Amino acid sequence: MQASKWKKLLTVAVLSAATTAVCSAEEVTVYGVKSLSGSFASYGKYADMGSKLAVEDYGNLLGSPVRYQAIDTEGNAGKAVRKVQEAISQQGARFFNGATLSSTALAIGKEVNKVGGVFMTPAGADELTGSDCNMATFRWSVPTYGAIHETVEPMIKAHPEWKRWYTITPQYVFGEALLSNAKAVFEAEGIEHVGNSYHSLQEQEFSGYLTNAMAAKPDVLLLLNFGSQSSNALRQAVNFGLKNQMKILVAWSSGLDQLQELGADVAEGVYFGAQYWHTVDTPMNKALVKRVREAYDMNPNYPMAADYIGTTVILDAIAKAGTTEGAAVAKALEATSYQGPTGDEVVRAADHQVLKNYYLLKGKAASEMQDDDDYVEIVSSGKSFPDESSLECTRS
Amino acid sequence: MTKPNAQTSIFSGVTLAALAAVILMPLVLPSATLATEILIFAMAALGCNLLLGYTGLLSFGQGIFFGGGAYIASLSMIHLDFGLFGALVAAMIAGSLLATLVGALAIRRTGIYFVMLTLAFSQMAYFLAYTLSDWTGGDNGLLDVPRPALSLFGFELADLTSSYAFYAFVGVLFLAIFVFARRVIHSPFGTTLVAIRENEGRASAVGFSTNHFKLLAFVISGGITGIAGALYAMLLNFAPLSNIELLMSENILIMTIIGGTGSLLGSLLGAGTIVLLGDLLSSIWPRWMIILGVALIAVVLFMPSGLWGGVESQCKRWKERRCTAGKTSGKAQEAK
Amino acid sequence: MSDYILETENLGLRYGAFAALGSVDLKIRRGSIHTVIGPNGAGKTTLFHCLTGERRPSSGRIRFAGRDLTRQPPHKRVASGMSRSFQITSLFQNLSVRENLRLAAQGRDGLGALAFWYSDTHRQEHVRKADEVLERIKLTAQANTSAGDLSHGQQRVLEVGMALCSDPEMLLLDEPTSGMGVDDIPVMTRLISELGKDLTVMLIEHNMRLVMSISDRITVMHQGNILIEGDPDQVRGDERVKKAYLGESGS
Amino acid sequence: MSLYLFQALNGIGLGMIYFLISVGLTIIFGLLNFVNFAHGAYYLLGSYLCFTLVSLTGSFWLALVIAPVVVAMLAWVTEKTLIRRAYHLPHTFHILITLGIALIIQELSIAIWGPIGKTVAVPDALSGVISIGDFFYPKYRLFVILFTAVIALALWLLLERTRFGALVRAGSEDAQTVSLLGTHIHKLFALTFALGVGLAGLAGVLAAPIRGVHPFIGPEVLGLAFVVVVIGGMGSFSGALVGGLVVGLVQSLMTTLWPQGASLMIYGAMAVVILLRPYGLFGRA
Repeated sequence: MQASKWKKLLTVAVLSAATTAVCSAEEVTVYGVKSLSGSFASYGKYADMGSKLAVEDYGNLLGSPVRYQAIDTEGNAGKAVRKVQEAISQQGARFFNGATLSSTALAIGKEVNKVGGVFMTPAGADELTGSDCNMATFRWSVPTYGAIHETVEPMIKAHPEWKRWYTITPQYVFGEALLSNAKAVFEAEGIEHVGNSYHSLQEQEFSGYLTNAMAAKPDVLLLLNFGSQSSNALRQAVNFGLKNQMKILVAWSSGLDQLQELGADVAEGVYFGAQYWHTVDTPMNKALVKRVREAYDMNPNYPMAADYIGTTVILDAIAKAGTTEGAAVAKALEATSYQGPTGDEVVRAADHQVLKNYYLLKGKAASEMQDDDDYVEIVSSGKSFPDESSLECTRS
Repeated sequence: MTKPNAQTSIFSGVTLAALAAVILMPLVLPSATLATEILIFAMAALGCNLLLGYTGLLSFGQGIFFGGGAYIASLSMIHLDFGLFGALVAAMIAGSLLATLVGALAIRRTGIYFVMLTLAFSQMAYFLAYTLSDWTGGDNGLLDVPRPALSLFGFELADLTSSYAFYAFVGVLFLAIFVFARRVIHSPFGTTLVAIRENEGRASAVGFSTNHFKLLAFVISGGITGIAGALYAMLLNFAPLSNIELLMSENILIMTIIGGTGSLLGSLLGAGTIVLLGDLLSSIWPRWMIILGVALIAVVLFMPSGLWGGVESQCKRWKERRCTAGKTSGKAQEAK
Repeated sequence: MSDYILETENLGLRYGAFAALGSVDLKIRRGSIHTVIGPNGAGKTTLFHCLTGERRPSSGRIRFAGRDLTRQPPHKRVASGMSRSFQITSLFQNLSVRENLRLAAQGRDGLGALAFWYSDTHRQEHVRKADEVLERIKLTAQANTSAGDLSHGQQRVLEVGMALCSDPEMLLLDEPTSGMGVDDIPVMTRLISELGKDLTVMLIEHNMRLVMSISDRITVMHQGNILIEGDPDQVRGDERVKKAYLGESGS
Repeated sequence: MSLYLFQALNGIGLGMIYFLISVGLTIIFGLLNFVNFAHGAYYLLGSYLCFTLVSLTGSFWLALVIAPVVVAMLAWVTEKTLIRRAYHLPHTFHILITLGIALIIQELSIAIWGPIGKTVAVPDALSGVISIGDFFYPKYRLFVILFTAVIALALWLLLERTRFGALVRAGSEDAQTVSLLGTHIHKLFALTFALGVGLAGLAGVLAAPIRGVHPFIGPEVLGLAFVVVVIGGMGSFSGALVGGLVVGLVQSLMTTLWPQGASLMIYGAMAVVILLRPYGLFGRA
């Protein structure tokens, strides 16, 4: 029994020595919180590529090269938080970027804030810059408010005849947020909200909800779910021939990766809301697309672009502050404006929300596509954010 | 599965080995938080082992108790200002109560139907937690969970903010639970559990009302797992919904089985292996779970008594070889 | 106190139209060795299962030591003083012989064994009981062997020993020699007749030589009912019994 | 009213796919007394193979034939090399070894096909809808209902009218008997495992144009199959059919009546069935 114990301890010791040897950081290190393994791998892989590229491109900062280290969340919020804690306490990590899941982003924001670091995330939860906002947390993605306003409103403006809308909503915090925003827009625009179906977090079969939607005879079907749920809801809607009966809007799509998954046949004629699209005509985006094609031989998708710019912005703020002291960097980041992939982007000081464009896209027919990734045309874009006076964020 | 009759004192070799592991882990691992995570899951595996290893009950419901403990501890600290021990006791009671509920229904069936029942309850608990988002935070998780200071009768003894201080606290608690679990398995109750695992019909025939025993095993297992859940919430300052997912139950089971069912040190070894495997491999290769899959298959085919069983039999063989080398050569090695 | 320790009254068990047990009135005298025999399908095992509580009879009553235990679950019958062995050896295979017996002795505690806060060695009486039974069944030398590693004959003996540990008033043995080699049977015969001196033994058995040599009383069952009952000589000479067994290859 | 009719039709379509997934699980359990936690992973594999075959050949029909056969062959190999060696172990180890296989299949799928999901187009002949009164119903889903019904019938004939079926049924009653009959029990087990898993692969192919292909679908499918099998009764063919239809209908109707509770309801129903009818609606002791 004694011998076995030593054998075990020895293996543990060897394994851990190997990991501790890696870290001794004087230089600036940005930590990328990415879901590389586990059930959100589709997102984390490209997010990781984005951050990596940003660090590579940045070169020197405060006199030495910038380092990048990925933290794999294993698709699990608990693991992610624990690993972030470890990076903070063992390696003095202060600068974080990433996190796909809202729960992961919220909890990491709290941890980073405790040590006065900076955390830039593209996650979806409005609480990040709302009720759970803090000094450390910054958010690149447009909140649900903007996602609804920049998709529903332009559609109504362009087609006043689309008067009856039906919604399908996942019943959890994020879905509710989209729905309440949609309801507000419907009311303001005099739209008839002819019905809503809630579904659960794990639902993948939408035929029942689609039938309910058909029965209500709407002009537009608004899907308020995201990821594989919105993909399946859309696929099944197309199966049911809903495209011939009504318009369909996926308010919170993930952009290119989702369209690649769906394919042109499904996407044709469908409206999508998106945080980013690679054909956006801005100087920075053109450079980014060129760079990504060089480096990875592909067009940048949303996770890649978001974490590329998220990482770059943190590095810029460090340069501006001239120090790696977290609080100073956070201060430097507040109220900066810069050229991002979506054009002029501004970090709002009040809630640390990045003010940027949100896009309304419309699926092209396969025959009209110029290249493999040319799934959509950009219908409109714009910035919509809740008023500074109505912010829920109360940061001391 | 040989049970030494005399060696049931608290300070036996097994307990000392656990003590040594608790002391050495933070020294050799990259961080105290990692070591803490291992101990927390070792606790959960210990709870699972009481059911699986000692009673023969394969429960997919361990996540219910883990998640339940995490939620109740968090809520009692956030809304009722419970202190450290108050929250832990609340979590233990919550775990036990949930286990009573799940256990009382599930033990009415045996074999694969028992397993399926625990699976169904696990899914139900998950959907319930996610529906009660006003309390649990739903998909966003329960945030701002405090980690109270260690205090007794109003006197603050130690601040647990530092990861090493918290590790020390969890370590002491782990050892206490470890000793308690050893006491349980060597008690009349624990030996009866083994009898039920070995042959339920006979256990009933010699006079044990087996359902009462299974239920108490559930209650104790639930209590321990609830405490583990509470500590996890305190470690993370956060109680994510994933605590109560089926995947959590599955992970706890895998740790228990890989480590070795029916041995308490096996649970520690299993939790350590799985947590470290994830921690080390995931940063090297995103598809590391292939290795986990291969490991699971290998354990079934080559090491059905788990890593600890493998270690033990290696030791035995080694010892025997040393003994027999002196006297007569050979034959004893064939002993299984 | 009645002369009879166990009485059944109109005991029956039906599965739909089929009556596995018709209507059985069985009386077992205190201190006797009472054997139930009969051809296959006669209802012996069903009767046995009703007595041990594995099956709940659809009609009739069982009285044991003056108490009605028709509806008692198996584990409670142990506390009433009834103990059983299994036809198919049913031991705690991976545990030592002594631990098997100790656990069987612990069974008497019933819910008292739920105690999880003290060590099992605190209850020395169970260990003593186990050692006492070890002596009695002559397995002391094998005390630390795993039950699964015993020879088949030894396992059958241990099977009976397990039933002894609860200090029963009455022992129910389900084919104690089942599967035993010829050499081992005398050991079992001796053990049972010795037990018969202290307690009531009821057994189901196929081995006629054993039955005839040790039984005080024999009940012959046929098609779910009692055919006749009497002492070995009466049964041996009875024509109806021979007829009932005729279908079977003369056991 | 017609809404409910429509939902019922939907439920039947869904139920038939659930039947296909579950019947394999149930046959395997019945004969081999083996719980296959990798069932959902083989379904996943069926879906991915369908995707690859459709993108290579452009023919869904080819995929419909080839993909399940390939999955069945893989299952046969796994049975020969791994599963067989775990039969004698308790259920715990069945679960563990198949969990391991499921993990490997899932992660390899990501490694091969990437983490982003895939879409399989509905075959041209079946694209579009037919109208039923006010409503439209996808031709493809109708096809799935009819096709699965044919498969169910064929399967029933296979199990009831052939020597193979007789052996499977006899073996489900008592594995000893079959070996006494002089049949190669190993061969029978391997074939049955391949058949059961092949059916999961077929379900994966049929579902691909509806659900798309996503690497993490396995556990969800497995969970549903368990619910169906437990409700219907482990090892029972008719149980899988009725259980599948019941779950499909309940799920479909619940989306109209109480959407949020649909999942809760299904697992709740499963628990109630086990508690009230221990061996399911059609199961034997």
